[in-house]
Amino acid sequence: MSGLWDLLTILFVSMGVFFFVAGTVGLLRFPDSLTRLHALTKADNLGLGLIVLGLLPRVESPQDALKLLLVWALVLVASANSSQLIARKVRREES
Amino acid sequence: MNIPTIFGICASMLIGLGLYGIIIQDQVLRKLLSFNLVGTGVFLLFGVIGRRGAEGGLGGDPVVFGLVITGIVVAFSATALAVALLIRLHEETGDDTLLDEAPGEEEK
Amino acid sequence: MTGDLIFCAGLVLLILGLAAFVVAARQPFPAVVGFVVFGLLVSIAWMCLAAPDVALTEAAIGGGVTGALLLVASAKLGDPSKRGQKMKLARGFHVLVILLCIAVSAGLIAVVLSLPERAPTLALVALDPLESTGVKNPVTAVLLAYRALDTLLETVVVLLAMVGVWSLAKDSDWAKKPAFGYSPERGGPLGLLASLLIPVGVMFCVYMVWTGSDHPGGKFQGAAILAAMGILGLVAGITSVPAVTNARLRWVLILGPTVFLVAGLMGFASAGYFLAWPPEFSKAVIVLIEVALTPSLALMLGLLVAGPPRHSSQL
Amino acid sequence: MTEFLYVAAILVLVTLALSLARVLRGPAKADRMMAAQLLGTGGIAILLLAAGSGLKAATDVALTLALLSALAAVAFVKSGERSSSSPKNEKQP
Repeated sequence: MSGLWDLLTILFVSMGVFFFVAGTVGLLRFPDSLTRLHALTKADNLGLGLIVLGLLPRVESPQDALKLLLVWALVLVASANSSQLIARKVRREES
Repeated sequence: MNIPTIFGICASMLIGLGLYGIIIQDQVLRKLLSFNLVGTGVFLLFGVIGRRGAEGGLGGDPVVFGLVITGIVVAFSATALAVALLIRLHEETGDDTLLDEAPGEEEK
Repeated sequence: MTGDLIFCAGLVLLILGLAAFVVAARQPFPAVVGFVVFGLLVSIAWMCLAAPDVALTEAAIGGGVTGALLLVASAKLGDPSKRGQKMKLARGFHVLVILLCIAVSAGLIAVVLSLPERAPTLALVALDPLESTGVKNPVTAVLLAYRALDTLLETVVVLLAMVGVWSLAKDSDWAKKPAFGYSPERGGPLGLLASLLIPVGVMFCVYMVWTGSDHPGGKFQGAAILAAMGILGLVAGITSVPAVTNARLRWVLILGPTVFLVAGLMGFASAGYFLAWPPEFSKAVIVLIEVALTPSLALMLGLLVAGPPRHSSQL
Repeated sequence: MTEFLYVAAILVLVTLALSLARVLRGPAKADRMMAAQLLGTGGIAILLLAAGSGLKAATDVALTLALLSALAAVAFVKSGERSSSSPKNEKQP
């Protein structure tokens, strides 16, 4: 049984790391600020989300699982709103 | 080579780098950043000593860690006070350095 | 065992690279952003050194509150390039400085490498009377039971620094509110962010203070998070600070130090010396002091970031 | 299993090192700030991976970072507004 959970952890964490790599490559290679912002949100939302999903089978108590999900929710809220704010600033400076 | 030693070397180099910044930079804000680098280096050095003192099932020496927490808060207060002084200086003189006069004039 | 060693070596390289960038960057703004990231990496480093209490403090203060302080400061100071003023250094002096710094680093590295095999430690001494205090987190016990004088004086230092910041106000601006100097923005993404994050932040602060007596955490971490939430609310126009002459504001500021001091003086009566807690109540006293210190410290830290009172048409 | 989580953490650390290049190069201030944002998320991921391999307190540090990650971006955006336009006619509709 634990073997199956371990497999899930390996699968999801690997996918999460992949999105971190993808986000970073986008951040480095994309031509302007707004497209880079797009790449960045992939790492924030998907990368961290998948890592959290992958770590869920390993928690010892429901409280710890809740904490993990809370971290993800907070990062989602923070990154969505601050991306919006940064994008607004970029647009204002361009116009 | 173990983990505390690696961080000990890191801390020593941070102190050297920060010291260089404090002497070389001319903007006060940059001097402050460098000063904080030195501070972080000193705290990390403390942390290495504390980590090496791990005993009785603890991760490290709690006395040292307690001191470092106190240090971080005090360092922040000092930085905030220095930033307020700097901004006031900037408002008064329009300058953010501590130079007496433009060095260009000095050379002439 | 090798996995963590490789990780720590990589982390150290990143930290040193960032530090070099902070020192060498041409403009102040990139240096400040570099320093914010630096704080983040250092808090991970504290986790590697098995010091979660310090990691929490560094994450809350080093990464969060200091970052806001420095970013606001660098925006207020503007770009220095227009003046073109630069300190010119004689080449010999520059070389001398580099040699000095290398010597300092090399000396310290030599010290680190020659540390005795069995390190001196107070861990067992600190653990020994832990039972009698009823506190399970040894770091909290150090901060509030064995070395309480340090913590008391530290609170006073933070308060003094804040008074120092206030004293930098212009005469005409005294009795005004401490303000960043830009308009609060209601609604929009910032309003949403603040209204979602602040409740969670306040809850987390309570958790930090409460858990601090048994697990990693404590009042400094909680207060720093609360201060950060206050700053966020201030920028989003949800919270506001009263003028610095406001009596209630000043009472909150001295609440923590006063409770601490009174409890310390009671030590003369109960145990015969300053800052001694009666053994049967020591956990209650420690929790009381932590709870009283948190709002005071949070307000002090927040006001340190907000800066001196200044005239502002918007606030 | 712990070894796998270490490998994952090391890989995330490598991506952090790469995105550091964006902090260093810019060119716009917003680019540097975005990269700092990504570094924050990566740091959180590393701490969670550490928590998964047994360091339980790392979750609390990750929570702290998650709560405060927006603060730097907000401070950057709002303080920049002041310096780029005069504070008087800067009023949100």
